[in-house]
Amino acid sequence: MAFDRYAVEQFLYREARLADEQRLDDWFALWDEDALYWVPCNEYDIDPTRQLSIIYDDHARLRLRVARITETGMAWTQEPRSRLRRLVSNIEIYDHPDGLVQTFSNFHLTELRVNRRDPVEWIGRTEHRLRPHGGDFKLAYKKVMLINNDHEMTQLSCMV
Amino acid sequence: MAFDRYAVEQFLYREARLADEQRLDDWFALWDEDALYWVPCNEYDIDPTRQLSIIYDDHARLRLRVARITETGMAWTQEPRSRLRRLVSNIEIYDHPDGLVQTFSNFHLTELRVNRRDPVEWIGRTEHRLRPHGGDFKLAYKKVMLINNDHEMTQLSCMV
Amino acid sequence: MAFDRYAVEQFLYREARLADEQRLDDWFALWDEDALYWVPCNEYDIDPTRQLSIIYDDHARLRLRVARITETGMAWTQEPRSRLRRLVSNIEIYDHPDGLVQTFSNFHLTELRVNRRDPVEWIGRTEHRLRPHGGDFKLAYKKVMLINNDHEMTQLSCMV
Amino acid sequence: MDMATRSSLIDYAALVKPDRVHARVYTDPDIFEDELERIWYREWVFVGHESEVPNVGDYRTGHLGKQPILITRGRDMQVRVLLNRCTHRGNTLCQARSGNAPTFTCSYHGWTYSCEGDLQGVLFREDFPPDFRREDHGLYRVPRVEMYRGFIFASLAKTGKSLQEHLGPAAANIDRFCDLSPSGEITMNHGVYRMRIECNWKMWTENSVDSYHVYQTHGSNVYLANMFEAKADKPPPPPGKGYFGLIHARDLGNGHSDLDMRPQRRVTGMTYTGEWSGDIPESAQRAYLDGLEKLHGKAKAEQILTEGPAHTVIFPNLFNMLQEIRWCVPVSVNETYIYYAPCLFKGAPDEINIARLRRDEGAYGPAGFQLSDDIEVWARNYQGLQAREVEWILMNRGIHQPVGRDEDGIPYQSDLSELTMRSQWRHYLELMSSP
Amino acid sequence: MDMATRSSLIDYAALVKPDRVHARVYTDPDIFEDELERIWYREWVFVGHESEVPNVGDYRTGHLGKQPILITRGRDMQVRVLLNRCTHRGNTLCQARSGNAPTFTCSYHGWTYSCEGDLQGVLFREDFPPDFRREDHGLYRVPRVEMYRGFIFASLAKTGKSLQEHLGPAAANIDRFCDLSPSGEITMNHGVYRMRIECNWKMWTENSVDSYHVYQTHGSNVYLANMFEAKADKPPPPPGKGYFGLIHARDLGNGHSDLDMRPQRRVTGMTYTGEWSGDIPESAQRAYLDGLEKLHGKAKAEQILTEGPAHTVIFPNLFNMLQEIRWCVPVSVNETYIYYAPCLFKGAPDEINIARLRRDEGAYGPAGFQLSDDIEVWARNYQGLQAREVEWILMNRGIHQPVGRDEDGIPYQSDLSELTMRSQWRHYLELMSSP
Amino acid sequence: MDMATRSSLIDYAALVKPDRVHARVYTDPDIFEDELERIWYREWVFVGHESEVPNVGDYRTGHLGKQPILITRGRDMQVRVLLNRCTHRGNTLCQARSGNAPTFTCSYHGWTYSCEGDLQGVLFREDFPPDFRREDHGLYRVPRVEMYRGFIFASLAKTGKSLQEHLGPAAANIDRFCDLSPSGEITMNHGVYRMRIECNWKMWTENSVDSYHVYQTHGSNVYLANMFEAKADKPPPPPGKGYFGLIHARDLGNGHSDLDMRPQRRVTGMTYTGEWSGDIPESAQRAYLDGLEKLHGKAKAEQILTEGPAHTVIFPNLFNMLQEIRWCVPVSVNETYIYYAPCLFKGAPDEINIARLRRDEGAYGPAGFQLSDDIEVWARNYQGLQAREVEWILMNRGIHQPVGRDEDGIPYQSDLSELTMRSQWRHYLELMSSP
Ligand code: FES
Ligand code: FES
Ligand code: FES
Ligand SMILES: [Fe+3]
Ligand SMILES: [Fe+3]
Ligand SMILES: [Fe+3]
Repeated sequence: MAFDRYAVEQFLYREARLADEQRLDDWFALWDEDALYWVPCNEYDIDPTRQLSIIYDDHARLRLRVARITETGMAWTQEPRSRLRRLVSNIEIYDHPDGLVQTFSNFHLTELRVNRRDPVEWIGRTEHRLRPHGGDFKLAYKKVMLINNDHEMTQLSCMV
Repeated sequence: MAFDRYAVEQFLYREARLADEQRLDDWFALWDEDALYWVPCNEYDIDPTRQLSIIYDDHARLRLRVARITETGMAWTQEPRSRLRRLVSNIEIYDHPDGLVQTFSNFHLTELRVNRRDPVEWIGRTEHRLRPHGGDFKLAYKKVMLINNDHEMTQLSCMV
Repeated sequence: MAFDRYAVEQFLYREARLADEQRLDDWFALWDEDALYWVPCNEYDIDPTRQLSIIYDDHARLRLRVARITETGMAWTQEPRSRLRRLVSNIEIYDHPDGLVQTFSNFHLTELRVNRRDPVEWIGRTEHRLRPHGGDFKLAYKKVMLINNDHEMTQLSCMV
Repeated sequence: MDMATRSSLIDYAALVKPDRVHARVYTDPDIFEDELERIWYREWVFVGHESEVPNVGDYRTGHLGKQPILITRGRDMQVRVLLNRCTHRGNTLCQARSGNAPTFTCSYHGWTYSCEGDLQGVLFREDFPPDFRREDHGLYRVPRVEMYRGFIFASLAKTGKSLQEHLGPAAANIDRFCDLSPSGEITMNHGVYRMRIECNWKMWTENSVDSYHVYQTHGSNVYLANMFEAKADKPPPPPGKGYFGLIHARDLGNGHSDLDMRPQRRVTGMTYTGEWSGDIPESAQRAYLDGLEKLHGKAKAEQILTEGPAHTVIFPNLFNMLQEIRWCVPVSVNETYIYYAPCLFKGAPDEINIARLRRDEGAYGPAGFQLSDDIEVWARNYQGLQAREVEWILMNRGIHQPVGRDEDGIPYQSDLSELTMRSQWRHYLELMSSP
Repeated sequence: MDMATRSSLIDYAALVKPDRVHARVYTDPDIFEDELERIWYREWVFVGHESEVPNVGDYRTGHLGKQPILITRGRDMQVRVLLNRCTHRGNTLCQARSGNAPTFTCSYHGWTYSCEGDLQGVLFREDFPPDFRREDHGLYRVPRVEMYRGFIFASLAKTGKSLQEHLGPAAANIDRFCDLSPSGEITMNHGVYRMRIECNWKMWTENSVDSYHVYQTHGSNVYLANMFEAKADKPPPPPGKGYFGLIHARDLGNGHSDLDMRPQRRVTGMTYTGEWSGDIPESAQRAYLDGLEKLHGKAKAEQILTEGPAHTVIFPNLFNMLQEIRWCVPVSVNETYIYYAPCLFKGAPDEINIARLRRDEGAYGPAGFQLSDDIEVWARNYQGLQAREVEWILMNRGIHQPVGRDEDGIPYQSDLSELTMRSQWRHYLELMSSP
Repeated sequence: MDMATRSSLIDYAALVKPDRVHARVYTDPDIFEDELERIWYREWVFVGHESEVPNVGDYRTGHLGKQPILITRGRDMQVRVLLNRCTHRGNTLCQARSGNAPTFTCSYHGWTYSCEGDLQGVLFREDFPPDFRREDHGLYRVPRVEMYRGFIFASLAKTGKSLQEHLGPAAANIDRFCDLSPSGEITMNHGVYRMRIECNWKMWTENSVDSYHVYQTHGSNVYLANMFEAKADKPPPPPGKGYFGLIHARDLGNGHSDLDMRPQRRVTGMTYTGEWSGDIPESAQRAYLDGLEKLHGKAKAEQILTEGPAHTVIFPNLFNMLQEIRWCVPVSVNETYIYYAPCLFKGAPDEINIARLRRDEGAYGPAGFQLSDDIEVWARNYQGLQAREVEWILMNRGIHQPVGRDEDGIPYQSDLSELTMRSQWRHYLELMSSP
């Protein structure tokens, strides 16, 4: 294998930590310019040109998603911020064309809001594609297959 | 240690993935002929000749368990199939007699049914015994200690 | 890095297992004399000289915490004992001053009581500080940042 | 609004008709409350088996309706059913599922009760009024507890029919279950499946004697069986109902009923040993038969083997079949706990008892090839009733056919009549309409 | 207490005033039950779009109020709305969200129904009484189902106003939505956002035509937009309401209303193509316009583009705007399911349809920059009503201003009047107070 | 059914007897609703401490009964209790637990209120009727708010007894708590344990002055303490109740009560400083004592130290003891939120305040060696009441003994009488039976 397993794992953990701790500017800085942040809707695999996604962000829209929370103070879903903590596990790593490293992993993210009695749980599988970049990685692609993407759900305003 | 830790972990992740994605024929193919798939009832450690188990499948019965779902179209608990995703963690690996590799790990499996509002969570600890087999492993034994095996539970039709 | 990643991970898994299986005397034996077992209240980072903690145990008080359960038979919260199982994941490891190894990890602990219908879930992030000790480690410091430490919660009588 | 008022508002005869029942009897929380009062807290209810508390001081906790109970074996070897509630300020006394304890001490203020339920110790007894008598504050004993072959029944009504009267001909079904043991005794302390189902308790009771659902609900098993028989070149059963058509659906009175398979077994020649003969070594089979013959004599033993165990529901909550005792506990109008416990033959060879366990695991329990689908189908049964534009549930199969009397004088129709369920509802209507 | 008694106890006129409503109409479970009876199980309710079941045998499950339904396309190409409930013992028949099936077989006892709802197969039909007729036991067909441009509406009342009467001038709003497609047809089978909101359903209905909330609830979007416009050196909109002040809030009768943006669009010169022109290649724009002109003629096409889609609520549960069809399903007094489905233009270039999807994702859905905040604000709306010391919810904005008639004769006030909500409540009061 | 009707149906005198109460008062949801009306939304209720909002613009959210509140410090330095509910359409205004904000802006339509609750900004004010006056739409101010030594009490009744009248002799207990601070002031802004308990709120209120439960519920602590004392060769306390028997259980009127430990302390010679002396450096102890003597004079200081803090419940929801202020909020008939906050001495050496925190952590909070068991025992208390065949909860300890008057003229019995709880129930019956 062409990848350093430990480095890949630590990148995934770092990404998780930055998202959990709502360090969203730092989290956004992990992304490369050709970013695709994709959360399909209804099914795990859809054709995004004919079917709806929950999130289908390129780099520009992702910047807006982050800025809405960090800059406006009016993203009510995150005012006050949710408390977040996620487990990332079952990491499987593959070589991917163009020198990318592809990983699949499962996650269990708990979201707790100050004005809600019970937490919300976000559970699913993630595909990451990492681009080696100066001894570290840039995030080129993240696809999140939520287990409940075809169930009635509440709002999703944290970075899943 | 006589085992390749990474290979063992990847085997466990693969097993989890095949079960989660309901690729049951592939999952079944992981098992060796002397399979024992055991889910004790009421306690973690029981004498299966005097006490009831939730599952106590040899290879033949396990084949039936899988065929019931994949071939009959009438296993209503899995029509339509559940959506599944599990985290496998805390992997501890030991040498086991007869060249087997023994692992213990904890899991958290979320099951979501199309006709249910809320998911079911299956949580517990698993003992796997793997038999090295041509650069890979065969699954000889899997014992699943469900945390709720003495609590009133719903049906268990996914591969836990 | 000065630490053996695998050994550190296995120590964390062992600690989790001893706590999960309520082998509390063994669990207590993991701790070093200068132990601090800290679960902050209300926020993740507080000044414990001015703000309340949920747990702020030195070695002596921790001994009492364990003895209350193992010796008195009257710690009703643990009579009968809870069933516990936790996933420890996202392990990040750092060198720490004085030769200690510092780790951060996320956990998801499920607690099931015989006289309760539903489990309680404890979720959060843990900082461990381990002191190398004869080929193994001693636990010098454990800080548990519960996601719900500012929410109305039930009693916390297991070792989180 | 108190119970009496609430209940008098419900016209049960308008909801329970001879050939159909109204969906409301399954979904109305007021009716559920009323049932607690008129059925669960008055009638004979199955609560456990004495083999669960074989020794002095043994106990098992559970529920009678929604009330927490404690089944204990006293120093006089008597089995009692006590409310698991301290008489001081009401705390549950015992938390564990089962165990052995000479006394129970309340965790609130330390009052201590004997395993017979007597109040033994009151901390600082001297602070209580002089007319405070420990004798007045023992645990509440369910006033009527009777056993039949180890099956424990309890009734919260101080007076009423005896258990024997209540069981009537259904007692013989319990006999058939126990007589298969070479010692005449079965034990129900080998684990239990605890399950929660998402439906009203009466859907469970009905389903338990509903042979009509086997073809579809358990179609996957039929499918697999046919698949194997086809491969084995075995002759398929008669088309249509197969041998099922020979079964009798019987009305045993008091809401009890069974699916009497004896007519079928006589035709197919199936015997109890034949059911598992493939798996059991010759010697164990022989030892088992010897025991049976020794106990019953050869003729009776053969009859017992041919007739096999009964498949019977004893209203409201006991279901006895094959190797299992099953019972239900109502939780709320839309949730029910069910308990399925395999029973072993005391004194039988291990191989036979192991076969009973393995068979149980294959079909029943949360992961069983049959019960798992029942659990799903029960949930669909309850969900569908939300479609309240359709008001009635049909219960009319075979209602036009004559009701025969079998050799025991028991009313029956051929299997696949809904006679069994109709007998439950007739009794239900009586109980719910009585003053 | 039965529905009639319960309902007659509630004096709705005391709770719904011209300028305010009492918090209890959102929080009282008895009122919720009453609404099911008087609105959801009587009035025309939106249930889906025919493009969801384009082919024979296609089906889609859902709910009409709380009752499970099955929308099917029969072999006669007719769309039916059936209760998803087996007529035998009540089980839900079909579990999947959608699919194609020539028949539906119940998993309990195997009764089989055609996709038109006819009972086709009864296992062991011969066991049922001779007067049992399959024709009497088909799936319950919702008695009145009508479509308008593919929008399917259903009413459980056997008689009543036609859909056309019910829609009245609101039909034209649906026209505006569909006429933007170069084929005149839209398709609603490209996925759907399924969401649960923690509030009473009427809070959703109100909010959908509440333009007052845009400034604050969606302030983050305004903020970001201004930020970008500032950077782009664009002239800011007029101060205060900006161009919003030109919008008309209209009362379309029968509880329907809209925010009519045409007056605003005429002033700003915004046209439908202009809204996305940046993203779409010239050729695709041209092809789209050509299609439109071919269908409607040049003048009408230009009018359509200038007017754009409507923003309209059709009482009680349809909300049609921009590229979306939205509807709600009441779950309980404090929970509502909402479904937001983007519609694509049949026959339009892919680039245009893709742009519709991408726009949808940006603003709506659980992670949309607008809807996510609505979801939070709805929850706060319900939570606040626990402060029951304050009894009233205000609905009086613009109530003092004259109500005009626009060129279509429709009563309106300038935008940012709460006329739209008042028109909902007036209709609500009528429905809830009728005998 | 409205509240008045519902309430008039309940005969509280039949449920609350001098020596026992009926289980229904803890489990009936209608009674819970009635209590909201007659106790929580009428009587003086503890809501917080002014040290939580020391500065202008500070706020803290919470609940008065089930109604969301906002405690604020206005620009006039006055503490107000406002309903956290926008007067426009009812949204909760503020979501955070606490903070500082000069104004509150509603996230729905942007109405803005000052921290005094005045409506300051209405977006597009001009669209509202001319007779719309901002003055009429300020946040609802809880009509009566009074403080006693920083303890904030609120009453939703517009008129009634003053706080001073309400507290009566219980005020002196608050004094004892505060007088231990060398500045005479305590601060309650050092974190708070937020806990949910699975029982009716009155079980918490009772337990708080129930010394009888200490031996068993907290038996693990007694056990460990004895273990250590045995090892330390200390003389064990007198057998039986030990020194507990000296405590007075007092009835302070209006439902308030305490366990007066002063008689015990006088005998054992325990003083407040002695309780922590081991841990605190000499110099800090000296500084603390100096402060106390400076404030109170030597004699009074010594009295304060000897008497120590009170252990008192002020009905319905305040419990003040050792270093803690505790209060409860009713959530539903079977759930209660409880808040336990350690208070520090303003002006005391850090070492002493740290010792207060560490002691708090040892015993209280979700992981405390005492409170964790209380939480479990409360749940068992509620669970047991499902055994409804037993109807009564006993409250008769010591009822036969004479009631004395102590030197302050306050009725008391020796400790381990249930006088304290009986005084709660007598007051409860008065409140619930009043017209
Ligand atoms: S409640 Fe059992 S001893 Fe008081
Ligand atoms: S319930 Fe559908 S076939 Fe019986
Ligand atoms: S609800 Fe607060 S401003 Fe409208
Ligand atoms: Fe079945
Ligand atoms: Fe909105
Ligand atoms: Fe206590």
